[in-house]
Amino acid sequence: MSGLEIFQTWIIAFFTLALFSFLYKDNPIYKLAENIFAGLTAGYQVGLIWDTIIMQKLWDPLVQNDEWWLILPGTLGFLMFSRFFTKISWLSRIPLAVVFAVTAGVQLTTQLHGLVLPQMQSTMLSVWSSNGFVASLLAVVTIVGVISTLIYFYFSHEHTGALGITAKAGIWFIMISFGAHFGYTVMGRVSLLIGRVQFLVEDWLGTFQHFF
Amino acid sequence: MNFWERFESMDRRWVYLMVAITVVIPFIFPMKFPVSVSPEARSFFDAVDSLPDSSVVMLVFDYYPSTIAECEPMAIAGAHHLFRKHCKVVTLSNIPYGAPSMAESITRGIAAEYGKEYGKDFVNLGYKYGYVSVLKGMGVSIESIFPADNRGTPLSELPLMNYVKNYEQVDFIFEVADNATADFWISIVNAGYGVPMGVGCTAVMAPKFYAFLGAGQIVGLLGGMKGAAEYEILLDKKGTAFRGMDIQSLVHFLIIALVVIGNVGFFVKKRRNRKTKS
Amino acid sequence: MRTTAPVIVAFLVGITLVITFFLNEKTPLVGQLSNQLLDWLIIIGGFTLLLGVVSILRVSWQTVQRRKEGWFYKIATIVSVLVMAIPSLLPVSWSPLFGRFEGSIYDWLFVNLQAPMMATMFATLAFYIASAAYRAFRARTAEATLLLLTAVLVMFWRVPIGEAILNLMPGDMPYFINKFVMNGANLAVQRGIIIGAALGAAAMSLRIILGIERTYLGKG
Amino acid sequence: MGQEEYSVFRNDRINALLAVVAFSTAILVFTNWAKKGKPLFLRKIPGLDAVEEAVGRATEMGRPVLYIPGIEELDQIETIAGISILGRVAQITAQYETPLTVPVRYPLVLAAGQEVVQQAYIHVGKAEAYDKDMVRYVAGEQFAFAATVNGYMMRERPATNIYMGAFFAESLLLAETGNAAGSIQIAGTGRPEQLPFFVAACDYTLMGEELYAASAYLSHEPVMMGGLKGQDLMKILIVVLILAGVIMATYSVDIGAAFKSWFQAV
Repeated sequence: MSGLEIFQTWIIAFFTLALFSFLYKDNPIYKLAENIFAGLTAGYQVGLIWDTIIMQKLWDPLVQNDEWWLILPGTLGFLMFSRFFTKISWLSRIPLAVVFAVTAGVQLTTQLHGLVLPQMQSTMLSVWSSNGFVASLLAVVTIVGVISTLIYFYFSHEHTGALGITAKAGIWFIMISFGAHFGYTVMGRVSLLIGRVQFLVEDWLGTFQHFF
Repeated sequence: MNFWERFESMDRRWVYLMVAITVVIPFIFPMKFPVSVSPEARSFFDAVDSLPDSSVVMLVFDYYPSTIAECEPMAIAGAHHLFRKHCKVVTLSNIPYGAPSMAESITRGIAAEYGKEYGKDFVNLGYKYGYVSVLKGMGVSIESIFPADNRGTPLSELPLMNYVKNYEQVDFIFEVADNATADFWISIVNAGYGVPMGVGCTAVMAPKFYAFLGAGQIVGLLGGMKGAAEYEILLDKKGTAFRGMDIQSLVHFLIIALVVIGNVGFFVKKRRNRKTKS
Repeated sequence: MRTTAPVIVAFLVGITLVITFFLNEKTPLVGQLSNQLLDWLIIIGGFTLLLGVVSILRVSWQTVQRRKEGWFYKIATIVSVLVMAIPSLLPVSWSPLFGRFEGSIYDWLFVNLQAPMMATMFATLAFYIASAAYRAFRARTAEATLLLLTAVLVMFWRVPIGEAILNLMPGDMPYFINKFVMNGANLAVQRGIIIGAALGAAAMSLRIILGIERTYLGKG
Repeated sequence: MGQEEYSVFRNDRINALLAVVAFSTAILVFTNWAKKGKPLFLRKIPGLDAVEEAVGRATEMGRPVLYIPGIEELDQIETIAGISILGRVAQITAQYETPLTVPVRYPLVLAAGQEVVQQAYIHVGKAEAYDKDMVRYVAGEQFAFAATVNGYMMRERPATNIYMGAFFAESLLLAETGNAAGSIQIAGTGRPEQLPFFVAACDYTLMGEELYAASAYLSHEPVMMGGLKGQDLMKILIVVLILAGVIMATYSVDIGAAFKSWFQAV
């Protein structure tokens, strides 16, 4: 392990422990690390955006293959900075409109075509499944689960009578699903801690053998 | 204050200490418990394994550095599997907080192990803002969205990209994600262009993707560190994920115990209040 | 003018993308037109991210200037932004320390500072989950009880030791959990939520395109 | 590129076209009715009454209300719903002149938030009580944001924390600290990942689409009401179609397969 690697491992360990120190108490070292972190995250974007968007998507095509019409999105992009001056901040509304309209234009179709249709289609299961009792039982659970969840999120009628019963079944299904979600999420969070502890124990403590 | 009240009002930093100790124990006493492989991970592995040689696969780094422990082992295992199968790998990322740097270093590092040549066997397209635009735009032409690769080399100078024009030349999408970008890959790319797709995601997101797996919109699912460990087992290349599973078990038991004890205390107190009231 | 212009722009852009979805992208004009609009989002979006960086610099600078509480830390934020951003903008030809790739300050700071710190921030959640599991997650209602029981069962099933114990019990518990909990009840609920959320997102998209929804423009 | 035979119109996507047309008609018809003031029924959402009670609690205790409109960009549907609910909450805090703090993570959300809060204060005739810094830009990255807001919670100890919008892993960080600070917490998010924790740690949770229904219920705003009613109609249509598909699939595999093929996404 070269001197530089040991130095780097200690730097990473310092900031890792600085951020973990928040668990004990909010302290100046944590605040410093947190602010450095916020700055680095913002700084990272400058390098990335300048290179991959401003240059690659705007400047180079404009200058090299004279795609002159790119002046339009470029100017609209600059108009976003009008937000810093209240008097003319309304100028940023047009670029805003483009940003949201593109997302909306794509989503209006793909949400229905790419999500609703396939999910509906795959719920049209036969209750008498050809491959046995378990498959049939699973089909019933799936069909009832999907319909009762949809009914739970139905707002145009008070949840009474048949609708009420379906919605009640819906909340029971939802709680099972949320329970599964809870279990998976605990696993996810623990894994992220394991990642850091693996670093501290294996890499950082590993450097101590060079000193003793 | 009886036992329960004192126990409940215990400073939560004692709980933090318990977690810290539990996580370190397996490093001192490693216990090698077998990791079972789920059907979802196996179907993911089989889908990639059945790809013919030199088929084009998009390995997508849609995760933040915050979930490296769960997502990186999946990306690494994926890269190994794809290069071992001599697939042509196109990597890209829709996350501006570091994913392009991770895609660059991981893919180049593993490609070197298999003697793969940049531009011919693998290309890193880098990052562009607005995954809706990137995903939809690549359906028409990848070059119109990514005029150059992550390092600024125009796509026309990369032999692989002269062949891969849009999704028609892409045989599989290996999406590693820790956020909703994966949903857009499904609704825009899989549904719109029919490209078969497998998703490796954090454990937090995995339950949602059973719905897509059941509908056949994705062919495989890796859920969290356990999903990564399963893929590592199938690939016979045990890495960080596999080693983490022992610690996972212990901390789960600690948290289960805490939930149980917390609720027992809750019920004891409730019954006591009811007794004092009646 | 302040509202009609953006609304007209939103309508034209939105409707074009909706129509091109139903047209064959191989027809000469269709593919180029929709990709051109997608490019505009990428370019303008790039500026919005830069806007965010300028905003954080401005807010931090104001805090320092007015010696507001914690102004000292904001100096660290400003310095970090500059130390990360400036070298990455300088051409690699001048020195390997510049640019965004191996050997650059930008890459070094990312690998050794930004990534580990971001991973650590997330890792702290494991501690919070443990303390929340112990103090906040109560079986207050029947539904919450069902949630917690399923959670404990799934947490048991998802780890090697837990699964080994489950296998000792009669019947094939792991198979049951995978089949009826994850691929049964959970799958069904997720499907219901996906359909509902997709309808919600489509409705919001429709309102943005038709100019009915203007909150993003700042209309209350 | 050879001139292979293809039709300009994607007739393999007619099912999607029908879906978009039916959906848009439903939404627009209901929105029109709502605008004309036709009475449209919406069931009561318990979580929302709590929002108004909780802000009232903050007024009595003279402690601030903390409102977080999610941590996503303004182009996310949940953030827009979060902002419109903020408008309503701001009207209440304006009436009682309760201190309101709205930390945000993106400049666009900052701009929209400031505008919506200012409009609320003007609407209630308290324009002078409005202060631009009520809505403040805290930090870009998700966790720097959560840590800073946690610091605020422990210092200011707001009486009420309201989280409405898109939340991710940091939701537990916020809810846990809010618990420790003794605040009443009401949450609403569209993404199911965070709901188990909000359900377990908060006093009220708006689940999934209830967040969108909340902005309609609160504001009785015709556009949102119309949208919601239109979506409800679609849900009923979807349930009926699924049941039809199930009956046909059970009755005969071929008829079931034929019916299902109409819903194939290409």
